[in-house]
Amino acid sequence: MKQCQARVLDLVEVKGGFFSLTLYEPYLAATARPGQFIHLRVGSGVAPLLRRPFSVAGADPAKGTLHLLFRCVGEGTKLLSRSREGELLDCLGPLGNCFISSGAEPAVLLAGGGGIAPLIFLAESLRAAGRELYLFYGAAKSADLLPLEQFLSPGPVVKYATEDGSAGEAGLLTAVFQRALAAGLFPGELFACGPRPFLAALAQQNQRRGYPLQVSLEERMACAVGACQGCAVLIRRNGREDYLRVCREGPVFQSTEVVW
Amino acid sequence: MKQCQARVLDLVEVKGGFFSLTLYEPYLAATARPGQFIHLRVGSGVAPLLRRPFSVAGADPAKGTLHLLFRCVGEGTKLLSRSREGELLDCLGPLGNCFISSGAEPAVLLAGGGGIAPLIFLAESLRAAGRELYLFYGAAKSADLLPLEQFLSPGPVVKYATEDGSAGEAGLLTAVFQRALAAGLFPGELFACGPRPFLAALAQQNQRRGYPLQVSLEERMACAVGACQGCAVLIRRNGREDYLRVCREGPVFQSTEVVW
Amino acid sequence: MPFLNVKLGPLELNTPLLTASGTFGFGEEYASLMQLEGLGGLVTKTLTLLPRAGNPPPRLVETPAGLLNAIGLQNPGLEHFLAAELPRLRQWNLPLIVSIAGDTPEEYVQMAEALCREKGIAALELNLSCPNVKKGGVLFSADAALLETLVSRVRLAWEGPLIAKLSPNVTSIVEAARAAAAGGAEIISAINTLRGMVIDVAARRPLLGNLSGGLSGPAIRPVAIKMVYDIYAATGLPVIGMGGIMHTADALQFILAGAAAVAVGTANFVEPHTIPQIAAGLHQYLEEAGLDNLQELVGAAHL
Amino acid sequence: MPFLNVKLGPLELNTPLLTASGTFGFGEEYASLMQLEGLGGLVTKTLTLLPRAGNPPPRLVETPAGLLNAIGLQNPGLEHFLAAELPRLRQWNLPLIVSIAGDTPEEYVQMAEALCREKGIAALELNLSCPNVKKGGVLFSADAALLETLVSRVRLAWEGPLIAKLSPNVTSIVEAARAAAAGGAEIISAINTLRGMVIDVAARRPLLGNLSGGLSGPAIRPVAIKMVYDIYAATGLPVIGMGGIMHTADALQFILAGAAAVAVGTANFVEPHTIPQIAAGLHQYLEEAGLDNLQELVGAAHL
Ligand SMILES: Cc1cc2nc3c(=O)[nH]c(=O)nc-3n(C[C@H](O)[C@H](O)[C@H](O)COP(=O)(O)OP(=O)(O)OC[C@H]3O[C@@H](n4cnc5c(N)ncnc54)[C@H](O)[C@@H]3O)c2cc1C
Ligand SMILES: Cc1cc2nc3c(=O)[nH]c(=O)nc-3n(C[C@H](O)[C@H](O)[C@H](O)COP(=O)(O)OP(=O)(O)OC[C@H]3O[C@@H](n4cnc5c(N)ncnc54)[C@H](O)[C@@H]3O)c2cc1C
Ligand SMILES: Cc1cc2nc3c(=O)[nH]c(=O)nc-3n(C[C@H](O)[C@H](O)[C@H](O)COP(=O)(O)O)c2cc1C
Ligand SMILES: Cc1cc2nc3c(=O)[nH]c(=O)nc-3n(C[C@H](O)[C@H](O)[C@H](O)COP(=O)(O)O)c2cc1C
Ligand code: FES
Ligand code: FES
Repeated sequence: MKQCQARVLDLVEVKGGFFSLTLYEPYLAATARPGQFIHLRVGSGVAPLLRRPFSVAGADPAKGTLHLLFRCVGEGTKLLSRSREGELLDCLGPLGNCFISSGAEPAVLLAGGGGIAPLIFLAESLRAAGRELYLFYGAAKSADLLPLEQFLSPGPVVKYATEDGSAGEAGLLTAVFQRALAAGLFPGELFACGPRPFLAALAQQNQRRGYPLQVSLEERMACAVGACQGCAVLIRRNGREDYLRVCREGPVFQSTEVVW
Repeated sequence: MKQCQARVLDLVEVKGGFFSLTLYEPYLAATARPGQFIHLRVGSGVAPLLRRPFSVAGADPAKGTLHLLFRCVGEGTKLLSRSREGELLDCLGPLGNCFISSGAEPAVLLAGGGGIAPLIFLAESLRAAGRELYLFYGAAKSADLLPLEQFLSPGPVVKYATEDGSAGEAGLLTAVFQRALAAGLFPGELFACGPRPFLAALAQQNQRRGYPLQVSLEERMACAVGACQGCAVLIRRNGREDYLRVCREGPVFQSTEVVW
Repeated sequence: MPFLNVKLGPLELNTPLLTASGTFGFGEEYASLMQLEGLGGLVTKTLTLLPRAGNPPPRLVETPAGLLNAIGLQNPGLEHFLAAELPRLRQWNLPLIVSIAGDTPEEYVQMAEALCREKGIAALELNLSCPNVKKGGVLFSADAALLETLVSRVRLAWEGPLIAKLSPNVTSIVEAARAAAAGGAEIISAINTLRGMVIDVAARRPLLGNLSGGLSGPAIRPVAIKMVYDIYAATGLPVIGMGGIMHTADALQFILAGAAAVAVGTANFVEPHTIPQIAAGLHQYLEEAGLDNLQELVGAAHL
Repeated sequence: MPFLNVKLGPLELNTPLLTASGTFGFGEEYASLMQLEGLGGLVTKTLTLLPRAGNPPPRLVETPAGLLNAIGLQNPGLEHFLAAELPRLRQWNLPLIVSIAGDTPEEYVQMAEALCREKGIAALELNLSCPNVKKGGVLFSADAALLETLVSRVRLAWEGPLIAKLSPNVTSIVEAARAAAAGGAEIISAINTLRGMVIDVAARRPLLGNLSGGLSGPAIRPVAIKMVYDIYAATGLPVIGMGGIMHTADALQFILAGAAAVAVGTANFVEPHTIPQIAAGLHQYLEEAGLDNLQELVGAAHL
């Protein structure tokens, strides 16, 4: 983990409100693992005051580049969406732990809404390792889905789902996934990221079947390095419940150890 | 006085840290008088929180344009200096009273540093009325002086002064002006704008000679429309001292009524 | 179209959006910029018995997301108000709330008596953030017994709705609210400004002419919301909430915390149309939420 | 090269820049990002006698120019600190200030006794922003008599420099400072966070898991400066000033107001190098001002 100045190489609005940001920072590009994130300084004033955390959506150690995907939801992301090419962004990273694959096939990735970013990085890295991959990607409506073909190399089977049926299969992502399981999909391991209710539902459903499921959690962060205890989530380990830090012990946890 | 949306037509850095801003806003252009100011919203967030006041440095009712000159000194002016062409700036104006000329010749204008903006507007308007004009313009050093030929039509006699002698006559503007008086200048009336110590010294010097002297004062402002009483200056009128509002009863006062 | 009208004990307002005392003068300045009829009510600059010259400049300085002011209650005094301002204020068809302050309880009472004789005043607001000169400079808001006595004496002199505006610079604003209610105030205004100071590093002395001042604006909003929440939880009294309201969501935070009405102060300086904009925003929120009236939301965050 | 060393009663520091309790953990996390030796001293996260689990999430929310937190004193407890953290902390060549809190005076005393037996602790800081559970939840900082008794009992148990860290949520922080001094504290830390709350408008309930929290950051700086100014003026005690320090000029405001040292909290999260940057800034300021040492500036705004 280091404090770095990452250069903005490219910033494009992929879709209304969704941005793709490519940064040049060789250290981060070389060291970031799928599931990890960086803590970015947006602006230089007192509002927004805190840094903002973003998952690494891709890294190319050869080129020294790092890829982020973010959605404009407030002041911080608005400012970030106005960065200019060549500008330096102050960031801390790579932060947190990462997804760890057991190698069991096929790997099934489940992304709810904004949770797609780290799973794109994971998908690329598993694909590069020659793994068989399924990626389920759901959102409320078609406008909230990113066109994955822009970020993913061909290979993984991608299934889209929207709650209102405006794209892909209609229904909650959990339901769409259930149907796939019922239709004969046998996951070797599961990786999920997205809103907490989605992850909780997934964990609940999975309890019976018991596939190994790793979930990436989010919490509001201040320091993002483990110093402030601000990003606590309740985790059951070794028979006791403790507040662990999403920024240090996480963001990736076993679904069975999270106290939902 | 109205709340208007002024369009940025042109923004150039005249000199290190000094900006010239041309706005399109026909109502302001038609109604603003020399000495008046506008209250500009910079940014849309909570920091900077308050609007920022700027003197009108020129107005062209025919074209519907308004001219401002400002110096980058903090967050607000930094943001303003990054405005883009075509952007709309929210402003209140025109605000305050204005310089009133008695017609006595020649009119002598004295600008200390940033105080030049309203005097440029005044000079242009007196010149258009065919008045004989002297403009004394002083600053600490050459780098703090604007090239007036860019903003003033030919006509007025311009005298530059710098404290360190790096441009124009060496010395404080008050001293340079004293020398001009000693050398035979007989002002009909005086108009001054600049830092308070400069205005106070000028008023003090002028006490003996008693030329009519109008000074434009600055105070930190919140509302700029007279509602908050925040911009008070102590003024002696009709035998009593009262705190009057720079934004309403001012910014222009008779030097003799200011309690320096 | 959902309703924005609210009832604060004996005070009924068509919309819950008031101007905060001292930030809207006597309305005249803003009258040329906006329709004053769009306001839920106008709270005047605080008046004192005699005119006050106010503090030496500078009186203002911007702070991070805040404004520090030390106006020093500059005002033309009660007599001038009654003669020159009140008749004009009456012409706008607008609930008028008159804010008063004194150095002693007697001054409050004297003013309340004079105002009680006037028509067209919807409510009286006691600015209790001043120190009592007779009691060695103790803040009226800081001493429960003093506060209760003061309010009860004003209560005898004033027949209409009575609002106690409390200072946040106390250990327990709930205790102050209870004392004000015990004294006979039906409504609590919270909060006035937080005490603050800025040092001019170049000059190496306090920046304000008065050395210190009162902090307002978004910076203090979380403090204000907590106090409104606490007063509502502990007393159930109708509260006029204020402190850093800039947008609809901010006003909703106060209402959900327990404010039956809110006041906008510093934001007027930034955007004179803040109040009408929030009124429109509240309408929209209620419609989208399928609610008939705002009253249902008051204190809803306590459930 | 001007000197930044300062003397706070019995406590001497090479530079006046400390970490604020709870914002730097036990130093470990930031050790990989910066040279801890650049700090004037490290103040630990507040410890309690027994481990604390802390508050349910969310524990943080950004506010205008501020941060609202409700960590709930999550910490591993004194025993674990002595066994696992203290030995590591001792290795850095750095003044170590241990912050402690308790639900009762007895807990403070017990911890002070245990810490007094340890080497390598430069000072003890009493976090007095907690409510006393035995006395019905009264804030230690809010009751002068309670505060004085507590401090005087700790004083008997702890031989080194003793710092009382006061809560700003009181009517008079000066009174609290006087009580702490009467009890035997040589140094005052001011201020801890202001009580605050944010309502989640969508959910219509308080956003933090703990409902309310403590406000820090630039938003509260003017409040903190005023309190430091007042404590210095009234008591002359050495003060560690804090609240919203982000840059050199902010630190200078506190020093001019009377702080002999300052602490940086929230800013560490924004820029981990805040303290070394301010140290460099202070050097530059002193050089440009032609001053030999910082001590000359302490309280200079009072002249
Ligand atoms: C480990 C981690 C990785 C993340 N990765 C990504 C990513 O790859 N792409 C992406 O678009 N976003 C990501 N996020 C979320 C991102 O950090 C927030 O969207 C961003 O901080 C919002 O900043 P803002 O100033 O624009 O919005 P704000 O004004 O701060 O907030 C806008 C809205 O988002 C909510 N919000 C903000 N931060 C959080 C949070 N941490 N948890 C829950 N709600 C929050 C606010 O309550 C508010 O409703 C990640 C968050 C974490 C903790
Ligand atoms: C009536 C009036 C007319 C003005 N006309 C012009 C103009 O034509 N051109 C121009 O460049 N500036 C003008 N100013 C000054 C201008 O308003 C300030 O420079 C601006 O507000 C600074 O904003 P900022 O956010 O960049 O700096 P800030 O960060 O707010 O302040 C930067 C520095 O300037 C000081 N400062 C800010 N405002 C004032 C003030 N009102 N009085 C004294 N000191 C202050 C601050 O203390 C600080 O040291 C005028 C001011 C007034 C009151
Ligand atoms: C410039 C200014 C003047 C004020 N004058 C008064 C006053 O005369 N009487 C009063 O009760 N409150 C006064 N206040 C406090 C406000 O009414 C309000 O309580 C406080 O500013 C918090 O609200 P805000 O953050 O929306 O401004 C004043 C505030 C400001 C900013
Ligand atoms: C996340 C966080 C945790 C804190 N924890 C403690 C604590 O454990 N003990 C304490 O005395 N103060 C604690 N504080 C208060 C700080 O030490 C400091 O007094 C306050 O934040 C003001 O300084 P700042 O504005 O620089 O952050 C905490 C502050 C924050 C932001
Ligand atoms: S954000 Fe500070 S510990 Fe995780
Ligand atoms: S700035 Fe408000 S009265 Fe002048």
